[in-house]
Amino acid sequence: MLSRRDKLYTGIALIIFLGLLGILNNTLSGYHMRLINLIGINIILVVSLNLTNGFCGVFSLGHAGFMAVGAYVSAILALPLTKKALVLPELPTWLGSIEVNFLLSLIIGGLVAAFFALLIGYPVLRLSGHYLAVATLGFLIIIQVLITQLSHITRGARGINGLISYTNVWWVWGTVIVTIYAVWRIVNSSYGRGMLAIREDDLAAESLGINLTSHKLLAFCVGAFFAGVGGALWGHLITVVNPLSFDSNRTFNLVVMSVVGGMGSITGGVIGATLMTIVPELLRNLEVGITIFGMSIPPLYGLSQIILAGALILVIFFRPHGLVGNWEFNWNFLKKSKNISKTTQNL
Amino acid sequence: MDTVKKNKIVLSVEGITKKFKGLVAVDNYNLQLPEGEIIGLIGPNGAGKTTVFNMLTGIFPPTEGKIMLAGSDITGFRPDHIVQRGIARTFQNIRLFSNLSVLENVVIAAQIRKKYGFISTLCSSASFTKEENELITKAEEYLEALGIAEYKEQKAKNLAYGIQRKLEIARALATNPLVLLLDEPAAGMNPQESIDLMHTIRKLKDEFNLTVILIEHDMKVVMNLCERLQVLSYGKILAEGTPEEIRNNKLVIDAYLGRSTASA
Amino acid sequence: MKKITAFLLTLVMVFAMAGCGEQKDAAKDNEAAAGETIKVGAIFNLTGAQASLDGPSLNGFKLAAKEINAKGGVLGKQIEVISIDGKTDQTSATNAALKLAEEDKVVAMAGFSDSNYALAAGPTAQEAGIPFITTGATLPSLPEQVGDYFFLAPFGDDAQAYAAADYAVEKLGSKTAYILKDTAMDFTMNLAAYFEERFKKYNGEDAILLEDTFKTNDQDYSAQINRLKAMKTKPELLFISSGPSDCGIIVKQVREAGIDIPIISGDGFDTPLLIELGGEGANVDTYFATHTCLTNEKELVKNFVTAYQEEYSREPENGFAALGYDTMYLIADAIERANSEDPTAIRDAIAETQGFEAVTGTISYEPGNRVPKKSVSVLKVEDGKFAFVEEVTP
Amino acid sequence: MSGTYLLQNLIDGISLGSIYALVAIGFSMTYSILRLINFAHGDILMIGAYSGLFIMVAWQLPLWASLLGAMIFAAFVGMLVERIAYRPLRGSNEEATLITSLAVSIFIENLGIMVLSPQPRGFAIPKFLTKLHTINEITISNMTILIISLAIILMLVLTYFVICTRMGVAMRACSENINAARLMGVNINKVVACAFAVGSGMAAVAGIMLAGQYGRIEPLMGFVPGLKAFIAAVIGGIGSIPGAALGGYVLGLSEILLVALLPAAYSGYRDAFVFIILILVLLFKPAGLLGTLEGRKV
Repeated sequence: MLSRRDKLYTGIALIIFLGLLGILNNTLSGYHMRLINLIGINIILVVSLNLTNGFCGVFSLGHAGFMAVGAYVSAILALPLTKKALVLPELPTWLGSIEVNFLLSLIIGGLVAAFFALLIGYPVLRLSGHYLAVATLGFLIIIQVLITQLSHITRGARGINGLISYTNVWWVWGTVIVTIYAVWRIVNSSYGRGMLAIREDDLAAESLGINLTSHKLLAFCVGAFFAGVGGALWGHLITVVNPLSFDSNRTFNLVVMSVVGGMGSITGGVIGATLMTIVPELLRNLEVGITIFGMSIPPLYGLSQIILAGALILVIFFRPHGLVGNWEFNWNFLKKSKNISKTTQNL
Repeated sequence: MDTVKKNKIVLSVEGITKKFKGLVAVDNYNLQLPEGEIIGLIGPNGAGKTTVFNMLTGIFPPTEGKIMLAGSDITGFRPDHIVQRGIARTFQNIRLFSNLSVLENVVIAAQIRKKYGFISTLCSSASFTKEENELITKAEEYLEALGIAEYKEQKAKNLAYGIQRKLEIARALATNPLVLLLDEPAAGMNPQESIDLMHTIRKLKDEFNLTVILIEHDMKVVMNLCERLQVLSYGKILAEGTPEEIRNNKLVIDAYLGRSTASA
Repeated sequence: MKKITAFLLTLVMVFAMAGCGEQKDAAKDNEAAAGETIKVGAIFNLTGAQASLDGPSLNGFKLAAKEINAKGGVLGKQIEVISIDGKTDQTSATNAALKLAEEDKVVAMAGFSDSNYALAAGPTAQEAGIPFITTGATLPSLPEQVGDYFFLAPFGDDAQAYAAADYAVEKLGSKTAYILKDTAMDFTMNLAAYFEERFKKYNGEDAILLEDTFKTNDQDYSAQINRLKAMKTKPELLFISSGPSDCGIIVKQVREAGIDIPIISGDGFDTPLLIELGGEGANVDTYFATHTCLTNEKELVKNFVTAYQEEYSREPENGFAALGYDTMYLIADAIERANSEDPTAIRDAIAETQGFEAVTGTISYEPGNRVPKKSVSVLKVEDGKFAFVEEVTP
Repeated sequence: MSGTYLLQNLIDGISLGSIYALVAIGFSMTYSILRLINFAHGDILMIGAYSGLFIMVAWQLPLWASLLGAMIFAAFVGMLVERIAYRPLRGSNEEATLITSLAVSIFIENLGIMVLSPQPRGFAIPKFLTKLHTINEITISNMTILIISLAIILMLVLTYFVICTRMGVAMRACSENINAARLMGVNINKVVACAFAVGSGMAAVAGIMLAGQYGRIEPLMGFVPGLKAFIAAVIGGIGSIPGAALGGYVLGLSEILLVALLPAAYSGYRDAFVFIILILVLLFKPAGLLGTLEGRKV
């Protein structure tokens, strides 16, 4: 629970931030805005992944699978009818004859992803540790195969293209705010404390009356919901989705972002997603050939990935729990007195 | 004995048995526990005491037998359901949520009775805020009761051993149990701390109207605290009776007590 | 904790400043340099799974630029190729296209051998109003899907699949066929579909006896081959729709299993790997339809192969190298004809290209069609080499 | 469906399974000691295959020498990776080591692309290995025979090593309880280095077998077998060496047999079916086929 003062600060910060976004949106180039949007989408994905993997300790590698579900559902639903007839002529008629607005398609995409999470989670969440990781990775691959094979709905390997680029800075950052708010509410409630308890010691948690299955499922489904929404936003940013868009590399990327920032913290998710989106883009600048004293060094493609990997290892060496660990951002640094606030606040 | 007879039986255990791959860990364990009693469960290491607790709390379902709590059958229930029905416990090797604060540890236990739903969590509704505040107040009360309120902001893993033990008891109490199972609460404590603990448990029993089962190796604690004792050996009940009776039981002295009373 | 916050904030700020500073400088440079060179963007997947196709394409592309510059460039200016790695990732591909369009202000872009990535980057170029020519993606509907700034340098899948089917029916006399296709690739799925359509047109609906599938990099095809061996009526032709990475292994395993039926395919087979990996097996009745035959005696082809060898000290790895080379020349030709650096003028000039002689055949765009009408070469493996069989325009 | 058809597919499945088993064993060895999911294991396989090719082509040495050389080189690389990237994190949380191994994998793969070029290369094996035997319409190449028998031999050697040598015993002790082993005077660094060396050596053999069977190597060739090894190790019971071998065979056989026994239209669903089987195995045996469930200690 936030104190009055904290609510005020948060509100002011939000207004300043949104104003800043508005200014940037009008001044920055499309390329830079694209990066800002990608940062936002990654924040949505990583913060929701942190709810499952970090707060609840259910180490899932299936996040890209939920992204895929959300992206495809939303793509099929939001595609204009004229295009749908052209691109997806084999759709079942009820699906081929509806066109929903973008917001609704995002929500439905998220809900379907959450439904898949429920289906797969119910049997699989009784596993733990690496067994669970492999099972969720399996889910991702099954989804990929299904998308590839059910070509009358998904166009198979060809993917669905020509999506309208609905995704803009307001959609993305609006969803970022909703995601962070929702995860923050959950974490600071009995549900979130139950998840934390399960992460710390599932047996003790169960012996204190916490229903393991329902808490894990909740974390998994909420994570999947936002992954689905994030995937849908991504699809409508890139304007084309295909099975290869959501492979194990994407899951691994998200896990890397989450661990680098700090798994057990919303702040960590935000920082990890931001850094790991910007840094590779900046490193691109190293991949141009240079000419020094008449000697030309050809561009070394792959260099940026190598540097990134090295940096990643260094970060983990010095901060194995990520840059911020379990720490959450708060306004206490603005306070002069040293005593910590009365209640257990995480934000 | 007369006072005991008057009270109604809160926990009744009939012949529970636990086999692990053919090995019989607990064989035909019986217990009739009247309300408000403190019963001690003693016996050498590996006698099956903790297994009895694990069966009572649902961690291992018993292979055979029946467990009745306040008149209803809870045999084979999941641990979280059993706590909700009213059996709470502590663990032999402390199992706190070590990265969470002391207060959070207790709030997690207290929230067993929370009523608000998922939607009011997301909306941060009035009922949510009210209940959350109540939970925190309640948790603070339990911390006060065990005299560890001053540590509430600290992470559980940073506490001294004795305080961790107390926190575990506070946490179990916060589930508002009918029956409290304490698994070696005095282990690792010095004599003065043990005596303090004894007083605390007696006080809690009266304050919260508890019924207690206690596993303990410290004979001073057991003999002073318990109204009745059960001695377990090789998974079987070797003897049962008042501390006085047990102290003089030949079988018990041979199997177990002889050594420890001699050394005590 | 405060320290960490401070540290992180500094870090973010440093990165932000580094980023902004760098890009601003680059932007300034661009404006200053705008008069000196003509910038052409190249987005190829130089790392990741597509690297083996796109790498040679970029080499060919750069080689052509070098040759053009040596001869004085276009419109009296040097061509500057700005190449960005697409990393075999759609996000990176679109970022790269945006960067080229907005930061580097290129006048045209080229790249990609796979439609998945062309479909991601193409719309970005389309929106920015910059012509994009895909060097190697052969999906015929691509220009229609992306828009009027998008062109194919190679022929479409339909052309090569028809050529293969025609050859099989007319010259090999095949009446029945078996199809093995890669379901993980857009290209292989289309190729198989076009082949099937044409083959059925000749030999009737039941001409395809069995259709089996695999996925890129499966590496082991024994189950499919065992099924093929167990077929009651043996097909007279195997159509194997695979990409370059799989074709050699498939041919090898098919032949090792003792199956000697003629194999035919599309430009996915146009790779030295077919012979290198297919070994003896590839020498047995293996045909494919592709862009050009690099052992062709044509002047243009010979010059390209020699120049490539000189520049990179190796033979062109595959047909995609030639396609990259042609695309650069195609762009340069259009700029020359447009007599302008304006992307729209260049686009119009590309669309009007007629009879442009290239290594991979003559390129002409018919009005409204941005897939070129090009001849298809049918090749055969003979004594461990590709041998030219015939050139057709289906 | 004829008997020969089934038998042929069985042989092919065992051959593929042998390769998975070899990779999975190495994967499982390092896991059992360090609880480390080593995603870079597949890339060690790639390094092994490339060094094998180099020895055969540059030095014109026979296959056995290239196998041996590749094993030694891969073992060295494996130990180097452990020393540089994993040792500083010993005892750290699982996520940290997981991410480090992912980073190592990205590092090696891209270094491979830079140094070795992304172009696939042919991997020619000596002629006698490509010779085919046909018995009753069942074809089997000398290469397949070599793969199957080499896998068995290596597993026997490994079994001897683990059971009978001092280092093997120390290794088993570490996998039971690394802290207890340390207290008993086992030199943990040595044991871990040895596990990495042995595991990487086996991966190198698998790499050469894979390259020999399919005739092709490329810098990214390790990713899929690495992932499959992880899966095989989990099916068998992660950390159990016989389990990893069994898991490898189960995976190889199910990949081949699923395609063989299902109608052709379902070939594309292979990976989905493989994973459904995997998930089912885990649901009924949550610790894998041969794994022991680390019981809930109370």
